[in-house]
Amino acid sequence: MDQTTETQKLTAKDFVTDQEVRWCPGCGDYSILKQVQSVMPELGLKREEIVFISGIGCSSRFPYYMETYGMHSIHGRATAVATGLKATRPDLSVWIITGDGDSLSIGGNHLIHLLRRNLDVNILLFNNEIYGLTKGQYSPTSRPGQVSKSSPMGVIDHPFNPLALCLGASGTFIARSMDRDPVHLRNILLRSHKHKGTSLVEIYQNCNVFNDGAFEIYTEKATRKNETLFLENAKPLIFGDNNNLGIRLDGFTPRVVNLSEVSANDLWIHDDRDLGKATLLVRFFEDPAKEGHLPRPFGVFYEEDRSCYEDLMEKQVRLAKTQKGEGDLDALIRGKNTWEIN
Amino acid sequence: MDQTTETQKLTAKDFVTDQEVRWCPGCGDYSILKQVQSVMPELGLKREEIVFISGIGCSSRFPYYMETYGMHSIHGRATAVATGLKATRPDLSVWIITGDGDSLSIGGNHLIHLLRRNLDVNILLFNNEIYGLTKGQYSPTSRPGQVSKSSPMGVIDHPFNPLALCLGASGTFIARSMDRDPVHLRNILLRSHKHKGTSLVEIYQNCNVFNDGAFEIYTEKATRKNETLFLENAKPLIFGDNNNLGIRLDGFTPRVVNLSEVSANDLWIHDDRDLGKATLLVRFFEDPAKEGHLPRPFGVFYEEDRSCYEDLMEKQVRLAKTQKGEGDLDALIRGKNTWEIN
Amino acid sequence: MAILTEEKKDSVVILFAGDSGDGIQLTGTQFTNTTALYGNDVSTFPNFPAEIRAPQGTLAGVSGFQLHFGGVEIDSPGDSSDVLVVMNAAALKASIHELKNGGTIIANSDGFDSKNLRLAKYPDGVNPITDGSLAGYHLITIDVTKMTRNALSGSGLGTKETDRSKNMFVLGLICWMYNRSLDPTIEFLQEQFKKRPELIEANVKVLHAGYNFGDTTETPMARYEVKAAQLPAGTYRSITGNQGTALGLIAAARKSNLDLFYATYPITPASDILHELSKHKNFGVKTFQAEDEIAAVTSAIGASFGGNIGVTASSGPGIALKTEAIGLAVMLELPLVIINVQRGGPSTGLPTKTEQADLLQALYGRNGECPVAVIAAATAHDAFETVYEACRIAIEHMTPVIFLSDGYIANGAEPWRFPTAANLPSITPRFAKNDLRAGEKFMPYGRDEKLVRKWAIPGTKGLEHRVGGLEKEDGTGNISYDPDNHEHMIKTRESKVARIADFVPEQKTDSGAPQGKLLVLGWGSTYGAIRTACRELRKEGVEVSHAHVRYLNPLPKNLGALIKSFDHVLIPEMNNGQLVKVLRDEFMVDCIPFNKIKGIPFTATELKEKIKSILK
Amino acid sequence: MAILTEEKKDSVVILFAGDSGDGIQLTGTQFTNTTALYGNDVSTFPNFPAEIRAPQGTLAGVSGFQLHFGGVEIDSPGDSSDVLVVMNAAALKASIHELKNGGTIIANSDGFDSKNLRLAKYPDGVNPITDGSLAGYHLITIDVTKMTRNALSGSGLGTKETDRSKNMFVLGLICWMYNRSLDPTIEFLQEQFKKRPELIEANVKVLHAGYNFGDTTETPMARYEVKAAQLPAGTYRSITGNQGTALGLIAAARKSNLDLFYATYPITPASDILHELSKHKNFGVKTFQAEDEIAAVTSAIGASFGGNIGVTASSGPGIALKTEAIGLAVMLELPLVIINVQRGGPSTGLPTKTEQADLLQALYGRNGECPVAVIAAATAHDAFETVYEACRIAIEHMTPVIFLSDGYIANGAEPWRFPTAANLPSITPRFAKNDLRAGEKFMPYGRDEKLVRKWAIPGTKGLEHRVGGLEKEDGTGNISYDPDNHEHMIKTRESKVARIADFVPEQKTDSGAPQGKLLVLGWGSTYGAIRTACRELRKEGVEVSHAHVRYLNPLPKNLGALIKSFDHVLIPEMNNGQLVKVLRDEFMVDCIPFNKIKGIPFTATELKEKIKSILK
Ligand SMILES: Cc1ncc(C[n+]2csc(CCOP(=O)(O)OP(=O)(O)O)c2C)c(N)n1
Ligand SMILES: Cc1ncc(C[n+]2csc(CCOP(=O)(O)OP(=O)(O)O)c2C)c(N)n1
Ligand code: SF4
Ligand code: SF4
Ligand SMILES: [Mg+2]
Ligand SMILES: [Mg+2]
Repeated sequence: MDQTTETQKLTAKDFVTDQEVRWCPGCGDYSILKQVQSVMPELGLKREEIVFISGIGCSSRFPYYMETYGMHSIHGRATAVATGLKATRPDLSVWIITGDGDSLSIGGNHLIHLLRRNLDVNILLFNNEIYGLTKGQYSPTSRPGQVSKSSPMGVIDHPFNPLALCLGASGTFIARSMDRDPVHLRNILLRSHKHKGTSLVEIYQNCNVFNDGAFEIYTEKATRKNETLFLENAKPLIFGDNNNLGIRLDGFTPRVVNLSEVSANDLWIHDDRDLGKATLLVRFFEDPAKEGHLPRPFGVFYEEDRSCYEDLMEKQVRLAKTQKGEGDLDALIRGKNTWEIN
Repeated sequence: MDQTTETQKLTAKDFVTDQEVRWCPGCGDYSILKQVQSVMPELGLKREEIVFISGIGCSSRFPYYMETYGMHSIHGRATAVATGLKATRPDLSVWIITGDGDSLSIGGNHLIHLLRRNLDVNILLFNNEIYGLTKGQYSPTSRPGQVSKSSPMGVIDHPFNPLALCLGASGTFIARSMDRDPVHLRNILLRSHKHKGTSLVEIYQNCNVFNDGAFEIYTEKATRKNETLFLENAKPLIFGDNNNLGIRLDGFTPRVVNLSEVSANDLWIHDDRDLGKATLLVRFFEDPAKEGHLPRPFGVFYEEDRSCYEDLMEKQVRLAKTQKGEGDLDALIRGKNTWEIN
Repeated sequence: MAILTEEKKDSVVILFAGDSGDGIQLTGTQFTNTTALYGNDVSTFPNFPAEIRAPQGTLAGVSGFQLHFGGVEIDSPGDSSDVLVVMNAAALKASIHELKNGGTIIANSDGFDSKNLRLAKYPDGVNPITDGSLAGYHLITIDVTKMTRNALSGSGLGTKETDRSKNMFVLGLICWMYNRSLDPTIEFLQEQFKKRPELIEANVKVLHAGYNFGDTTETPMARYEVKAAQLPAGTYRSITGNQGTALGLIAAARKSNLDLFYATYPITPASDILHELSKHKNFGVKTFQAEDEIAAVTSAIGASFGGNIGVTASSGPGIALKTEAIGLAVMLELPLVIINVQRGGPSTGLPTKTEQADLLQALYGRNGECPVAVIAAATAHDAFETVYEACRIAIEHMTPVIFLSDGYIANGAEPWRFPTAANLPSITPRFAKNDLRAGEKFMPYGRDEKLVRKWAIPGTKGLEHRVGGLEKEDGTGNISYDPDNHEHMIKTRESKVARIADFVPEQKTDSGAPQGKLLVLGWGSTYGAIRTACRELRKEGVEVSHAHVRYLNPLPKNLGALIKSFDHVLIPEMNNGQLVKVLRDEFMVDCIPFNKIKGIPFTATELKEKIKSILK
Repeated sequence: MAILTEEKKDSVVILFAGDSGDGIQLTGTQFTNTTALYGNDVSTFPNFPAEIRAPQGTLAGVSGFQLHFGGVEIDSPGDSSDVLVVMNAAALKASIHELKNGGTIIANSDGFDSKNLRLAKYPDGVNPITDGSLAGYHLITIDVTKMTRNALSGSGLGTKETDRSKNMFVLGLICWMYNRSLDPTIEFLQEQFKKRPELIEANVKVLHAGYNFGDTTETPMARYEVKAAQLPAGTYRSITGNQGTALGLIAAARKSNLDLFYATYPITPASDILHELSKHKNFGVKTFQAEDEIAAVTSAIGASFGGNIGVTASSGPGIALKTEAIGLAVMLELPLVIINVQRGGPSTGLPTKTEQADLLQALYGRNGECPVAVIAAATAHDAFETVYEACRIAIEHMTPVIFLSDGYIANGAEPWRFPTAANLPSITPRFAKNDLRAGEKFMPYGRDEKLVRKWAIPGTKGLEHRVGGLEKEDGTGNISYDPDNHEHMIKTRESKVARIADFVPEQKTDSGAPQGKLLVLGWGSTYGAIRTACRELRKEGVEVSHAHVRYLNPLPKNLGALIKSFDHVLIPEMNNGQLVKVLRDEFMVDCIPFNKIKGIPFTATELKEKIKSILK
């Protein structure tokens, strides 16, 4: 570990560890790692103030590759470990690295409770719609009918809509990005860091060994423009090969409209502070095979300011101290009723 | 256990067991038990076809009082036990009894996974916003600031919005009722039984010992009309002392309007098949103390037809049998490559 | 007045029994404090129904509080009671077998109406307090309800509230019987009902009414004199095991200059520790009610990683859920205290009853070779010292420590000659500092002579490192699949825990000679009963010794020698024989198991008989 | 051709090593099947890297497959290898120490270019296959890549696909060396690439190229003759432990006329059982991939309540999460099979390595007195019989049964003289029927002489009843807080499991005399190594016996007697000494532990030395 003095500004290199990265060649995790390492210096934090906590999975190997404090915990529990750390060390910048199995299958309960408690941490959910580390079983985000080691006849579980679930759990920052779009990913990472509260960033990540091409249509030239919708505040929802398509709300139902027929002013204007819009927006989740389906949104769906658990906790401690005075151990031990024997 | 011959129609009495009911006098659980027992005969089922499965909690004592098959399992796992039972015994009518701690705290993960898999079972979630059996700690539905045995300075956890969570988890039947409205409760129970898929019924239940009056404003004469909104399909959202108030959507935001100013035709018309509406409707969850807050809806928020896990499972078994023929054990044991030694 | 006698007694056992609604626990606790304040040694055994409030008047609803107090040393709540106070028929039926022949029954006649008799399942027409069936006892029937209502007539209180103070009448009467002052109770009432003066007044009135009833009644009643005990001089308070545990944790945090993070999920009988701790946030205590036991233990691990003392507590079923994460803590080599307030098992079992059946789970209940330190409290006040010691070991040896208590210790009260903060042993965390020479790498798993690694917490510049649950190379802490390193690490983690034995006291005998015919070796809450049995037997001239094991892993270095210096070793346990397995394996000594698995403690009598049967 | 010699050999050990991408596992498996089909006895030990695909060419990425085959009885994959096939420098470096002095190395020279040498961390300029450092071995270097490409030039395949068939060249060459037919492999390829005939053609071409290379090359090469083994006559197949486990479950379901519900959450090394079972839905098998291990075990309990045979599987960390629910199953007294395919621990430990360190967890790792039956498989094919037996016990004794396997058994392959369905022992569930007389109440916890209750499943009219985790009254099953009933039920559940011993075979010695100087007592996957060591020692005239315990709870009734009829008992375990604890406690016999905790199996050599050291 080289002793960079924090006076000279840190660079991505300073966040690289001496451990060799052990993902399959071509794995989407590499590019995410690269973006995270390149964003770190921009946070204006010292390395020792940063902690990466993961569960178990290919993605959860991540902390070993970050020259910060880190814990590779147990499967599904990174969110809970991080809760204990952040509740007691609000001074630290805590990053949770988790996979779709780690966070949505075994770790589902801790995820939704972290979201409601809203501790100020960042969750990077690597969604590859498969269990990578255990060699290719389906996950709670795998598609119906998907053939995997554990579903030779196709998946019969209805998949989670991760962002709908997280918003339903009262998350205060809900976003989506992807491994193949470094610029977008870096921007989202920066915003998630800026958000005071639990930031949930779902990152589409390609597992080229067990689920190759799961997100192709969102990343490949041929299809991406028609299939993806990039969200920008105060901007209308416009997408398509030459930005020729838009989204309009008809009653309670969003519909794709052609800008040749509808003026941009009548379109849905994105506002990531509008819970109503967000609740509908996370439902843009249809099977791309479906006729007239909605495009898949990327960006920040929703952001809300809500007090953080660790702050309220500290507040009660401070309040207790002002009300009762700093605890006196002898007084506590002796209690209210005592008697002498002599 | 008396041997009622199923020829003569069953009555509520036939569902009463020889065990004395052991809830505190005045507990809301009594009335729920009564309604469930009185609804059972109307399901046209034999007693032996019905199974009640619960976790742990005051509410989870329920199965001991139902003259059907039953299991009082372990804390938080009733949903998972029921999944295994229903997946292998689709012929049974399975009812899950759970509390707000049992289902939303320790049992949160199994609940959301059951909802997405959509097995055809009924979940009765007794929400008293407290841990009753363990004598009064706050629960994931307790109100911010609520003082309880474990929160002497007030709860700092942001509570779940249970129905928003369940809808976010892709539930196919989302409803709310209360212990103090027997007629409404019976109707909702009947509808939840009719629904093919996982039915989630949140029941506001008064714990008169540790959280008395939590739902008073929805049950007491003085306030209920202005604070509750009873949902009926194809009907406008109207409520208020003399049905003088309604709900209208302005942009993406629902607002309370006065019928003297707005015609009923411009009001939000309830449609429990409209996911867009349901996503907004479950957000009618504001603190009643808040100025101009929305009323609390009761009834069926959402219903969707989606294939059930157990049916898809059976289908794959049948398909496998037609494709490969009924399994031949000897052929399986011998496998593809064998050799003789003599 | 009509005082029957004015007997002197060394000690008395009173059993208060009534409906959960009758305020029995409060009555018992108040008289306990009163007589403790007077200078008696006391031991109590509260015994509640499993239901929150089982239907009034039913047997399932009976709540009991047994109090043993005296002028001599008291180590257990007593085997059977001298006085039985029953508020209704169910209480009598449920408790009469606990009363000594010739004992006194104080019965609230109002609780014996036809309804109550039916609920108590007495045959039609049978009423024990009128049909002479209690002839063998000294029966005193009083219509407590009527008395109470009379006392409060015109107080303007409704009957509901009036009747709620029935228990004060009983308390007043008992205070009269034993000549105890009403003042402690009056102070308590003033504190309790600060905001409702009318209730203070009412309760005090009834309290006096009860006392005066003793003075004025025509009913012949015995009045007893129970002298103050010759306890060691000092200042005392009364404490329960769960209180002791909570205070011990706060004290350990203070003395180690660490912040306490207490993460738990409510469960009987551990929840009261959470309730107590959450009242003391002014000590910087952070209590976290997690969504489940797994989040509780893992968040505690997160807090420990951050430099706090992470503590998690539960009872058997919840501990089972923590076992995977405890394994992680073993790999991380971080301090962690896991509290198990044991209850009747298996599975949900008997949640409100006591048992010692989680010892093997504590020792062996994890995957892989996964050693943790295990220590157990013997009494309510010992819970303070023992959990303090658990924290010391966790912090100074960087290891998870399982602290075992049980429902009996948790809820029972006893006098405690409490220590001063200054006199508590010191606890010294060893935080890693960045004293690396240029180019030198930090060794997160470098060890000292105790085999203990340093605690390098986030925020420390230059010590950035990663830890995790995969096997790691010693020193660097890097992931390692090297076969020899794995075996080395397994042995290292084992020795690290084994060496704790060098830093804890050797096993002493609690009473009796250090060698001889029979050693009664106990652990946990059997302490009081064993101590009483041995003391009484030695009085009878029987030669028997008692040793009580606090350190269950590692075992005290001299334990084997101690055991081998007796012809026989008897091991009473409230389980099916667990410590006995450990010792037979460890020392190849054929210890004699003596087991009671009934959800209730041993009585001294049971133990004395067993001991005699071995020695004759 | 340039045949060096035409040696005869009893048995040969080949170690294939290469990059995870090199198809090593497939090459090994194919040659195993080929030579097994030829009639050899075989034993294999696949050894993968922990990473999915560690970076190509690195030491971490080396994948190994060791095969021991011969004309004599083969019980283990062999201590060290005669032939080492290495596809690159890392493979050589990682495996050379496994090769016997004078052994043969077949090296793919193309895998020793500067890049590969650097990745394998050889010092700059050092190339082991050219610098003579391997003089002590018979080194054969072949540019397999070039050969393969030549063979496929003009096949129209891209280099990527071309290079993928490199392993076929090696396989062909090995087949030549041992005179084995290529047909089994060709059939396999035809099946494998049904949909891509061009790949069939290509691979077969390369396979032949490898074989012909042996015939034609000028390089001096030894060719060996390894006769078919004198195995008992019959029909054989090759099977791995996980396959055996899957088949055993299906067979048990069939023979008991129950439907199999297999609920699990993926985890190495247990996942392959799920993969295998999910292919056999036409047997009515329902596989359920749950959201976590807790849902897996509890859903299996739900299925058992419904009248299916509920089975759940995991490895150590996942088993830890199931321990609370196993307690529920103990209370419910329902059939349940819990499979633990053990791996290196503690915590996440060494997921891809083998270990036997979860025995104490299986026996004691639950809260309260919570007895379950525990049995362990000894070999791959024994996994079939043992898991079948686990199901029989679970169903006929209405109890949870823990079945222990491990990573070595799970992935290792061996020949199996498989049984016919007809010859499998019967399994008879006892379902409760409604034969109640009018007014008679159904007794859900009524018991037979085995203390087993009947299985009353939903849908059965008139038997409606409730079960749960609270203590229950015997017979009625109603909740009971009665102290005596609790103790009675604890003892009853204990005896119920203990009585299983009356329905299982007594412990026999696997080899050697039933009494004497030394008994080597093993359990689980140490079987092969112990058997080999004892056989060889007896050949050398050393008097030693071997017994292998399948039934770990309850222990066979005669085990104590057997142990006591030897002067010494040696207990080799791939843990820190667990069975030894159990036996010392149970029989007060000072058994000698012999432990290896390296994530790899014992070698026969290690065992022989230890045994000799005891006997001399
Ligand atoms: C308690 C426990 N159960 C199961 C496992 C096995 N396991 C490790 S990672 C994993 C899932 C990996 O999938 P995901 O979380 O999506 O991460 P990915 O590998 O796809 O990045 C599983 C099932 C484990 N390590 N621990
Ligand atoms: C594993 C486990 N953890 C904790 C408990 C203790 N416990 C029993 S019920 C309960 C919560 C009860 O609250 P809720 O589910 O809302 O039911 P209620 O009593 O309010 O009806 C808890 C924490 C337990 N029995 N098992
Ligand atoms: S298995 Fe998939 S997710 Fe895992 S490292 Fe390989 S490519 Fe990446
Ligand atoms: S504690 Fe509350 S919920 Fe439980 S039985 Fe009593 S009143 Fe009902
Ligand atoms: Mg994944
Ligand atoms: Mg509740």
